[in-house]
Amino acid sequence: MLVAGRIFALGMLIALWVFIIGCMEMAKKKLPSFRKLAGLDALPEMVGRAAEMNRPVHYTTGLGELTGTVAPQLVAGLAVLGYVSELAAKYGVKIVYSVYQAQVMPLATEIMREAYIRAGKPDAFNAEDQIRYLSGEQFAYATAVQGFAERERPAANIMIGPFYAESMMFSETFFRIGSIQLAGTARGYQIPFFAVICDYLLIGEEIYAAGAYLSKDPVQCGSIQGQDLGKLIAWILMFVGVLATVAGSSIINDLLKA
Amino acid sequence: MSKQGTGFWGKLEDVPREILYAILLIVFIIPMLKPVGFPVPISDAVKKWHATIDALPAGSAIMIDFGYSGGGEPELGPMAVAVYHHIFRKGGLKSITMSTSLEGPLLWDKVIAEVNPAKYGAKYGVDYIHIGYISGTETAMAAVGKDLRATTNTDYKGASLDQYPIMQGIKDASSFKLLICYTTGGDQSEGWVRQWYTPYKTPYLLSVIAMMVPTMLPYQKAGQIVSLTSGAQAGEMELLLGVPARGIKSADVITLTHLLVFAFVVMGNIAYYGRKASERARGG
Amino acid sequence: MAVDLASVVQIWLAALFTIWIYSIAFRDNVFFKFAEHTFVGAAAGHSIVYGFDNVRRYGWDPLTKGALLYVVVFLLGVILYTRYHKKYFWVSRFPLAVMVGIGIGLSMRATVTAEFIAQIQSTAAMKVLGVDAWTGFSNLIFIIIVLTVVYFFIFTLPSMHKGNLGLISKIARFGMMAAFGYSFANTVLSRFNMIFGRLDFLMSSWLPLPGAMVAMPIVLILVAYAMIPAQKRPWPKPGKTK
Amino acid sequence: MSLFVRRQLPIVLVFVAAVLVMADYFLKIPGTGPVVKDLQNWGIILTAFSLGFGAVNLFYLHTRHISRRTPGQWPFSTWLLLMIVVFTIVGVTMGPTGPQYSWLYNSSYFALSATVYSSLGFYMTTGCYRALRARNAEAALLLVVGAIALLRNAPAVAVGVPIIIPMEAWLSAIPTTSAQRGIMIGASLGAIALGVRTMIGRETGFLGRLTEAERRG
Repeated sequence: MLVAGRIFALGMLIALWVFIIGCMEMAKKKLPSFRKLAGLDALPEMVGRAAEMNRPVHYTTGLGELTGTVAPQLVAGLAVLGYVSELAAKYGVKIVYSVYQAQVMPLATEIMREAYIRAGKPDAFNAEDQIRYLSGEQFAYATAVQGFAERERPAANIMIGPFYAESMMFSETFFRIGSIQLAGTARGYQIPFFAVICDYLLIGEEIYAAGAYLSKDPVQCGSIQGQDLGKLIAWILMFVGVLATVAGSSIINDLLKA
Repeated sequence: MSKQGTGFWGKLEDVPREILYAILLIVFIIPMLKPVGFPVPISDAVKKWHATIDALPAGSAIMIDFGYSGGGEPELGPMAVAVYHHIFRKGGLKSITMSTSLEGPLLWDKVIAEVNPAKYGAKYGVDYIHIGYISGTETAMAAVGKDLRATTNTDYKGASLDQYPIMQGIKDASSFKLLICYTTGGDQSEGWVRQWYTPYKTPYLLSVIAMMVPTMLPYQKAGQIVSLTSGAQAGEMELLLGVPARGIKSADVITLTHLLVFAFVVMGNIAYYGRKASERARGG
Repeated sequence: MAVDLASVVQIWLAALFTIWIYSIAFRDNVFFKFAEHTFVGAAAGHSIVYGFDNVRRYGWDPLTKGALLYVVVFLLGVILYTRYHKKYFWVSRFPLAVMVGIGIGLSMRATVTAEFIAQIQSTAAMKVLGVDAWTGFSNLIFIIIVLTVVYFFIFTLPSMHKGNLGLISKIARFGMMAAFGYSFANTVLSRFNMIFGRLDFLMSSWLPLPGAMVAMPIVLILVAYAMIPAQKRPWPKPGKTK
Repeated sequence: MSLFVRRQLPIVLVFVAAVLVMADYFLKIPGTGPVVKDLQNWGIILTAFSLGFGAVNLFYLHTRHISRRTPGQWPFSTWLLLMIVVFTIVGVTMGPTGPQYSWLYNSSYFALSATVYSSLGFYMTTGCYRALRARNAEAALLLVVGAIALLRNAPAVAVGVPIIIPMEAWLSAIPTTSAQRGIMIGASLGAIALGVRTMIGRETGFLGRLTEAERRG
């Protein structure tokens, strides 16, 4: 009944399902702890700098929809938005969130309002001024963000989410006006631009970890823990496989081909 | 974050972008007006691609995906043209094309007009055909791989496939000896590995825009792609085949503009370190 | 050069759109906005045209030839559009669920092989000994980078990154930075090829046409004028066009 | 309609479709082959139907601009909707590969789509000049690798300084491929996890708007 050559793959897939679902269940009881994320550690300094300079902080989450395949990146971006808003409220800095997806507006308002409440400054939040829906079209949104950058010269710019071609336009513009920048995306083609231009970087999957860690959502945290187990298995298989190859054995190779 | 500086180094670091753009445009235009004819080396990936098609036995069917959008045309158009020259010149091959990109059919028309298959005695429906845009990307690949004729019964103009001799004996992925994809999208370039190479082990040649090459490299290393080229290498393919066209025309421009960018990087760094040194000298 | 009128108009339109789009690299302006809205509208229209073509060829044709089961697909396809209805938006979830389910099934069954097992296998089979010294060394570097990068992305076991183990993530970051530098250079190549394509079109298709050489400076001046902020230019005043 | 039909049934459908497609690949069960074949062809037709979503969204957004006469926007909105209509009418009535549609495509959409992304080349140039700096060891490595690849991509330089060819080949085959592979292994697990969460109803993005009761349920 099993198809030869696909047995190991099926077994691995089932194992991964078990890890992921199992960890999600476990996370409901106790959240896993996370390693340090260098990019996140830079945020207080960035917001502090904005306070010193008395200039705003700009935040945006790129394109994509909450219903598409990049939704998890958007969700991660929104989780970090909550944390940055709280920092901004504490430091008394204005944070402006540029929105591409109209559907995100109510969710973002809720997230930012809660952040201001946590910081003890609910009155300082002004949704209309701070959450700006720009456009649902890529380049209109991109030019609007650039226009904002030129006019208001924010001290810090934070971009976390699914970014496409606008990544280069944003990072170059904010760099030019002297903003300190943190960027993160799991869209592989765009990471290099962020790596070249931005001061701090969340690389690929790091944004999911950042989002899960900050939101404390058991589904997200558990899912990441389950994936980590998968990575551990990959690591061990490669490590043992390399040693086996050195020793002249193809045991791992044969296993993987099963 | 840029540090707006003053003084000579600071100014050099802060050259207005309009000036940088203007220099770039000039460097683009000069070699277009006065072609230099710089030499072009032919890389191993292009040779391997060429050899793979050369080694196909007569009568082999090739599945070709026109999976790129208009943005990739300057790179992938010339590549597709050169490869068609090769296929038609070799003769005896059946190239069946589909599109996983919405713009594919219209871009294919452009390419065919440029190749002029009649020059090689190749006929539509006998030596080559386009079976149309099929939506769903990976779903389309999987469906065509499983049973092509259950997915579509018409070519891209809506004419019945039954009338074309090229379609005789074409059933599913196993009917094809080679898979070629030109694309600007990761869904396509990776999708064919997942939906065709993985289940059917069809040898796979891939040409993408240069910026996508790095993300596709691991597949090539693992043997899932026979040869991975970028559309920017179209000029090399043209040279190898002796059909110089649009690809080779860009070689001069690409050489000079790349040298310019290299100079920009060097200058930018000199200005950066110059400013740092002068700041240190002034204030410590 | 003998070209028919339709082609001439086509080349002129394409040339104007090209220049207008490029103007965004300098400043936002009304011509760019016009070209951009044309682009968005055309893209949406193009999707409808090919969506319609596909529905007709892969759905309607078999249905009219007697495959009656396709009635169900047509119904499902139509109810996809209930997502815009205030009350019955949830009905669209059923066809969407079918699409999502197929997508997940296709992706998962192949991803585990193509992007997980095959990559592990290819790494594990690399030879460090028994090959020439340079290849062995290169392969060793390769293996180290793969292992450290995978390690870098393990998040929930913080003890794996404490103390001296932090070095592993450092190596990973160096490996990735090298890859990003390489990608960046390739992107420059792609973008420049695209610019070349458009400039080549302007210079070899548009400029040879009668009148184009005269029109070009006029077009450029108009675009430059449109970049001046509305308050600062003598005409038109803000509120009229912008 | 009950919460089950609205919220749970779609997830059940996702689960069943996904399991069928996977079973067809991993197991030899008589009967699944033809079912999955039909399912995939249905998927193609449904995707084709969904290609109109973009236009409907634009229609909603821009009719609002037009009816409110949003300053500086509504004339463009009108033009945008007109473009959708013109493309649709020409393409549907005269055929998507006919000479009329082909003319329309080449004079507008093709020129625009080819130009839009190439305009990023300008940003990249200034980015190279201003930002590609050897600020620290990591950035220096990025810069050196990038510079070598840049030079190799200039065909004449590679001919003049042939040493650059093996250098670039090594950078591509060793550090770039290996780092990308590491990222790929991680990302593949991310894709699988996303699939699992969707199949068991923990990732409900595709359901679209959720009512208050559904969010709790």
